[in-house]
Amino acid sequence: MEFILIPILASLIWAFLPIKSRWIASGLSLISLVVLLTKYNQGSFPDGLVVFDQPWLGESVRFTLVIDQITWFMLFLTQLLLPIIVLSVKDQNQKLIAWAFLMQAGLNGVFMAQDGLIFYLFWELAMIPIYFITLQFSEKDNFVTTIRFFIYTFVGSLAMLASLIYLASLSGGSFAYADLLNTQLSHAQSLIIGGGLLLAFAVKIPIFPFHLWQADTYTNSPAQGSMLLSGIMLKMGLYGLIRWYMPLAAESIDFYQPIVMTLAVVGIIYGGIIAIRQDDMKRITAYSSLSHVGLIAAGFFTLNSSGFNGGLLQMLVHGLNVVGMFLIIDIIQKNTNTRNLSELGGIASKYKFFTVLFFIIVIGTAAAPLTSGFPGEFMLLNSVFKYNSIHGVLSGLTIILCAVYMLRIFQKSALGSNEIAMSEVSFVDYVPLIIVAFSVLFIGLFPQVILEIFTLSVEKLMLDISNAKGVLS
Amino acid sequence: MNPIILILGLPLLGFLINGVLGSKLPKSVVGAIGTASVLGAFIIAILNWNIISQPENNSIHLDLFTFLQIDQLSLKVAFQLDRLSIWMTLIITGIGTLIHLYSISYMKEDDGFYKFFAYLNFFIFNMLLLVLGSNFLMMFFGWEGVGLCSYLLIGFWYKNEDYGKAARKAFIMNRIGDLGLLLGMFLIISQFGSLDYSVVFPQIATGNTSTSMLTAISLLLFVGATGKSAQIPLFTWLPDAMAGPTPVSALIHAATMVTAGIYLTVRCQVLFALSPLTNEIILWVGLGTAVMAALIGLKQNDIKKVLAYSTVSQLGFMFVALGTGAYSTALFHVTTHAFFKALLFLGAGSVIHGMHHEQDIRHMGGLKSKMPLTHLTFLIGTLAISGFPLLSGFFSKDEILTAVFLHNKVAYVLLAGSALLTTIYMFRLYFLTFHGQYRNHHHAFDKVHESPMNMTLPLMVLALLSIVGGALNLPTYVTHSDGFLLSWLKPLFIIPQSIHEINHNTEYVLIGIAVLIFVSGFLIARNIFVSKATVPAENSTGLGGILQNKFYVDEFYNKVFVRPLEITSSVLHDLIDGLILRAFTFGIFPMLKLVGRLNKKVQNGNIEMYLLYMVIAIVLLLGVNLIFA
Amino acid sequence: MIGIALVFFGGVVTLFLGLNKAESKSLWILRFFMLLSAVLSGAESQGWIDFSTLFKWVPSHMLSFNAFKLSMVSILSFFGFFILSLLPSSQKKGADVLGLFAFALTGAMMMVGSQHLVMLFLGLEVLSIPLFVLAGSEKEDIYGNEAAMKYFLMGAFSTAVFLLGAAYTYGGSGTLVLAEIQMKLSFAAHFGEFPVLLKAGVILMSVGLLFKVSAVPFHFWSPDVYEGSPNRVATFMAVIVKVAGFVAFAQLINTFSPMQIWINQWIVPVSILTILAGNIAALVQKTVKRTLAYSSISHAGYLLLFLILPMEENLPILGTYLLSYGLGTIILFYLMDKYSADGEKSFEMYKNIRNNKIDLAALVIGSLSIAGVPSTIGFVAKYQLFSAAFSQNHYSVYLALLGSAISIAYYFKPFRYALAESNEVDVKQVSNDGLFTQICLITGMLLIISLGLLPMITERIF
Amino acid sequence: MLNVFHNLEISHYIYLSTVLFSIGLFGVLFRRNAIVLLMCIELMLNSVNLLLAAFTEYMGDANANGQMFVFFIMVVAAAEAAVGLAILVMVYRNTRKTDVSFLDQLKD
Amino acid sequence: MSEISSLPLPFLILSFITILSALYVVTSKNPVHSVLALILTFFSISAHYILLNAQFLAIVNLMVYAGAIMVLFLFVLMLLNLSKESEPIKSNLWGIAASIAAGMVLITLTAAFQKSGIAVMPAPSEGIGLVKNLGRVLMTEYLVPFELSGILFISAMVGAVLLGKRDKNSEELVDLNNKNNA
Repeated sequence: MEFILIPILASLIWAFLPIKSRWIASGLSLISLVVLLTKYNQGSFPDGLVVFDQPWLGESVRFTLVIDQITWFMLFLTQLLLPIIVLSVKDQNQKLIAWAFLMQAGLNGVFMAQDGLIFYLFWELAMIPIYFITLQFSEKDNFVTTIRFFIYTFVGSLAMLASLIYLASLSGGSFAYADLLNTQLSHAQSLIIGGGLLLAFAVKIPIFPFHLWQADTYTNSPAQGSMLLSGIMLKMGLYGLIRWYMPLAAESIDFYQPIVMTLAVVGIIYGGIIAIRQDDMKRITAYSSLSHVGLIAAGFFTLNSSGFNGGLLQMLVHGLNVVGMFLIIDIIQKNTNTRNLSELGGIASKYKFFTVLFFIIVIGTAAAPLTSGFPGEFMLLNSVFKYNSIHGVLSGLTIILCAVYMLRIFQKSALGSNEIAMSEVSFVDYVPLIIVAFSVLFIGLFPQVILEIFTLSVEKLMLDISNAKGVLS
Repeated sequence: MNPIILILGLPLLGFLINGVLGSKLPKSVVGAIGTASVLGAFIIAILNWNIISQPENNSIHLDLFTFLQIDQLSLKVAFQLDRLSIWMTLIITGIGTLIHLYSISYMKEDDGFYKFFAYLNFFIFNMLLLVLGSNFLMMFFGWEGVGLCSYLLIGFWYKNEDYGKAARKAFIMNRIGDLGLLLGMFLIISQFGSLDYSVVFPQIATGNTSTSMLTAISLLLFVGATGKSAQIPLFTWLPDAMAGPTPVSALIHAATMVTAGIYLTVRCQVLFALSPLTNEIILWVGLGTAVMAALIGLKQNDIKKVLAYSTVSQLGFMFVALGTGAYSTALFHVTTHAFFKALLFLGAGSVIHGMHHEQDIRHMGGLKSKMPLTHLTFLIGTLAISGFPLLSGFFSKDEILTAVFLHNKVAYVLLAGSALLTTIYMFRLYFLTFHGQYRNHHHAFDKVHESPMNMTLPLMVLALLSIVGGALNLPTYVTHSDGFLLSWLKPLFIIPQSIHEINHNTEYVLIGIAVLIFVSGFLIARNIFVSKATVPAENSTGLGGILQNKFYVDEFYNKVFVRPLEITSSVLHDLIDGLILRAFTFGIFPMLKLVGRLNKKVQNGNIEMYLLYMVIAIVLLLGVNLIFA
Repeated sequence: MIGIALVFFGGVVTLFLGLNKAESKSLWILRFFMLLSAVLSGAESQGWIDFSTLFKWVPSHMLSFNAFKLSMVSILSFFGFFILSLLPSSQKKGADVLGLFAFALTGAMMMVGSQHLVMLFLGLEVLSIPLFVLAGSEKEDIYGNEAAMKYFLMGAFSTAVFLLGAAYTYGGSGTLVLAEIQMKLSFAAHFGEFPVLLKAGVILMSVGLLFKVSAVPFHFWSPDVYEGSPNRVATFMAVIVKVAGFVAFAQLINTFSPMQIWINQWIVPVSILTILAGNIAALVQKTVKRTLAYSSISHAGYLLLFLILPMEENLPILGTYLLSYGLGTIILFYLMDKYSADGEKSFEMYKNIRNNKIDLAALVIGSLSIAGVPSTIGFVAKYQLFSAAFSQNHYSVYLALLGSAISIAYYFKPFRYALAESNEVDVKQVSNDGLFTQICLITGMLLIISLGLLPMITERIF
Repeated sequence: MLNVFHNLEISHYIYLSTVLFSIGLFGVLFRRNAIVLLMCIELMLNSVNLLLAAFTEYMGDANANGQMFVFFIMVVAAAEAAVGLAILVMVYRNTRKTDVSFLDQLKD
Repeated sequence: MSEISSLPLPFLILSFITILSALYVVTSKNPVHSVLALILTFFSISAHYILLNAQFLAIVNLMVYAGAIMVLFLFVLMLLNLSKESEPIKSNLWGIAASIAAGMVLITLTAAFQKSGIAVMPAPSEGIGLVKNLGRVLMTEYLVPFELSGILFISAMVGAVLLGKRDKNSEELVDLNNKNNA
């Protein structure tokens, strides 16, 4: 419960007290990280530990929060990224932080909820702040984009709600995870229910062709909005996939697996190909994100342990890397007033340290070995290849395409002979970048440390899924 | 302390010190640290030679930690120093030391001096990672890592956008190969459940794996090799990679990194030995590359480009050897090639340095007198690569030719032709550079100078090695036993390397042919470039034009891959994403709005109309539910 | 019952005391009575106090209130109080307008408590007739005139249709008491076919009520009339009429519950039509008020889904939904009224809101709640309704969800002007309301949020 | 008195009132003058009244519920007429028209 | 329709008059004629009431409707000077549409009744519609609606006054307008 109350409290404090320092905000957001770290023991229960349980609405809905290893990991991801993001907020956008805290509460709830409706509740609670962030703090009139984004995801959420209601009606009215898990579905029912859940998650992840909201929203949002969206929000969809879709509608996996795999692979290539020609750095990052998370989704859908572990690892890594990219873009834009590659160049000649960090993040995203991108991508590609070699080869193209566009970004902006006018990068801007760059190298070297956080729960989860499917995969 | 830690650790330490503190340190210190770290690694490798060279297949292992543990698959950060890797280590660190030394002078004017040394050290570290790894994953780390360093070093002068493009091209083409390697690794995982050499190779050797699977794995690994070793179709990056500083070309793009593909194949000897189809493909790809690059080399005018195509061609030679199953021969050629090609590149660098960054051979000539040391060493290099008898290249090339002769006569003829071309273009280069008239109008002949000592010293060392390097694997007819390298590697091969039995008469004929090739090539070149003093034209026509334009391969790739990809990108973004999908998805809102506008017609403010609608609705409600229900 | 008495008494007192005084002075009296009614009825609904002995003389087959209805009376009074507190009083003299509000509210309560067709009819009329007048209470306003005329003519017409239905029902069942009609019907249910008179009767009566709650295609009056009427009256129509109308409607349909399956046949299409048409039409509106009008139409559509449910055990759902609908709608109307004071009718009016944090919060919370976004009571209400309706009819719920998705497009429209920093252009300072109004507003927001987060409270209420 | 007409059935009254109702309905749709519209609505109400009276008679409802209903309908009709005419007068004062088809300023 | 001939003559005649006069109400171009025809309709309906043993209703109908309400209508007509045939004639299309719509209501209802038939009610009892009886019911059972219709009336009254009275402000406004015009 503290992971919900602390952020809400922080949000209220920030919204109503006249504090202005980014450091204080970051400190506020660090509280929950510290609390989380002290609870590492709680996270070591592979079966999950009930941390809160109260009746919420009638007989059917209980406010149940559970922490298991995967949850702990997801919470970790959230609490880790938030201070970084908060630290990068521009001075004139201070109120954004209040929204960000609120969103943190929602996200934490999503990851901990062990009741269908509570899950949905937090799911939406996480979505509202990001809507307002993208709307309120963007540079130009962003209404159409954001409303598209919201409706697009909202349609997905409503499909999920419908599915959950359907499922609950079959489970005798209870929304409790265990009851939903034990509900036997006919094939047709599982197709409908699974389809609804899948739609919600596919939109959020996003899987091709449900990605349409993504590029515009990333491009037009304030940098912190893009970070929150791509760093944490996307992970909700992926988390939902393994925690909610697969165990609950396991009977439908056989039907949806080839479809989702194909779409995910198409998305991987599609995003990659588009990214190589864009001019706007944010847009490139958006499409690269489509490509990367498509791979994660594909990895999950292979239903093997390599895919699950790799996917979870990659969620953290992608979160950090993409936040790093947006930090870079934000700093460049803040100092040069543009983020179009055609207008940039030559940053390296003036900002050596910045360029080094930039390059580390670039190669981290491009999954060079000994950087964080590699282990996850390796496991994911391995799992996809195991599922189907053609899918594996096609999704493997991502390492080529990713190299193409990431190097293009780096080269066009940092290298070259342009003498771009850029004001001094401040220390506060460097801190989050350094954290990200450090993580790129650390995870690149010791991925097993991260894997061990959640690997037992993954086994348990996979057991749930295979039990629900009736066949061990 | 485990020697591997030191071997790997010293260059890494050098990289870290130079990378982090380099900007604050004086250049001499930076250079010293960089060179010393590599030299240290070299010395340690030498010191451990004895341990490795025990009669049984001895090796030193180092297991650091588990990198990834997925179910039963355990991927470890683990290294081994065995006969193959120590050989490679010595080449890498040995030549690396010389080139570091050379670079101290060559790069001393450059702002990025410390950066350069950091990159070089990092490259050495990665290259060592590649050869020292005891599993495919570690090799892949090094494999990608050297690609990354290559990218950094090619684009070292980052302000020049063309260099940047060349660097990117190198990295991306390498990545295409890397994908093949990666997929090969996935197949290995699925087949053998491990990536450790010590697990995989014995399993293959049992012969229980189907040939088609082995062929698939070996082909995928070979795709990786073509990327790194610049074979058809992925060779075009290497000539462009000459954008980097010359020591880089010498170290990375001649002596070490590009031979990673050969190392990979030798390392997986057991795998390749059991996939005959792959061997055949390797043979022909290598052969094609050897011939094609040699042809292109004939018409290049940039001193480094000639050497680059020569490298591609020589790499082709090595693959031909691999294709015939002569693994030790290939490695032998790797070694000798490292000596003389590094020598040639460094010599070229010395020329460029002396000519103040002039690279076009048409603007050189007559440098013999001004740069005697450079000239002499360059000549030795040229002779070595051309196969002047008893120099290192003569032996290694002869071994390859012999192996091919026994394997396939057609291939032999083609490869011999390629060797002839090698001699021609190398002497063309040599003559145009050092003989004849000085032809540069921008830059006075007086200002041309010999390079300083720490540039010529490596040249001399390498020249010496080029001369005597052949001793490393002297042919049977000289020693009446297996060559040193062959016997050195023998314990490593689980399946023994096929030894080509050949009677001495044939062998002498082949040697005769080789000598003939060298002589005729030399004479042709001399005739054209010394006697007639021909200077290559700006734009050749006909076949020459095609050769000068490198068979239009780049243009072909551009038309067939790059442009279509770019067009696809735009189409996907603007048309599919921007229009069609959007129309389908968000088109629903305009549609809804259209329906909403229709409502305007209905909601027109007129009470009578409203009443009429209501009555109609009542009629419908009543009619449907009372009468028809 | 105490509510009817108090509000009526309050109306009369206001009428007499407030005559020839500025409206704002006598408003306090009426507010007091409404609040008192809300509190007392609420207390009675929770069983804390009991006024039934006071009203022993009222036959229970005419007018009776159970706990649910008492809470609805309480909510109606509260909404009345809320509307009169938030939407500002005109400076005109005379308390006649206020009196009419009170009487209309009385009518609404009568509808809620009616157990008899005559009472239902009377309640309907007592509610409607003051509203006809109120719609045109800005006498010089031509739009107000038109609104009054439209509302009156169509309302009278629908009354006639309702009466024909009532007459048929009487003919078919021989009684006007709802409970007895239900009994007759359950007898008939045993013999299979239901009398055609009853069928026609229930359809025609429903048409009358569908008109009142403005369901498509009987909704045509509502956007026009809302637009023409003074904002306060429009709010009253949107909230009070709909709340009372739906409680009465539910009561009526419950009466005919033996033929529920047959009723569902036509309620479901009407409901779906209302949801879709309301939302789609709202999408293209230029003025805020019309958008809100169509929004209230679409909510009528959702509420119609309630009618297909088994009534008794599901009444809390209706209560929650009406509570959430009323709170959200009143807040949005209040903001619309406040920021359209300078004549701006389009959504651009909201650009002036950004300096007023409380109003901004109210806009966000109100919009989110009425759009049914979680953590607000709007979500709880919609969830309960949909999940209950889902067991009866899957497709209607899917379509209703689709409708909710569409509705986001217009509920979020104000944010474009209210929030986006990029739109910072000539922001006018709109004067702040009094403390009392602000307290009311904050109370409303807190209710929305707290009930949304702790929905078990609503279970206690209903 | 009705027993004189022993072959008169309730259905005849139903038909009669339905016809009357429809005529009123027709008038509402057909006419444009607000005052006539109001009259047509009164006609519709009266047809209902007639029907209710007939039902009361035919059912022998001892409490005469139908007739009571008629009574209240008349009450309402009177109130409606009063308010309606007031509205009409008000509209006429402002627009000098009673034609409803001119009242179409409020629309989408 | 053959059974029509078997119906008692008074009913037929009354119905005939009712329908005819009702039709005249809706078709007459002159509102005053409509009012008069409506009064005739009410008279005939009152006669029906008498046939139906609802004597009190008949009287009240005459008094309230034909008397009070219709006079009110007439009064307003005269007040607004609408007695002439001022109403523009609607297009034929409207007429057709209106008659089809109204006809459809009629047909649907009759068809529904025809289809399922209407239950015949038990024999009538005497004296239901007498004042004495009605009064008793009204004061006992229907006391609540009776009381509450007071609210209806008070609101109608207040409403009518509210709308009918002229505000001082508005007169000033009119004056102002006139001045401006002048």
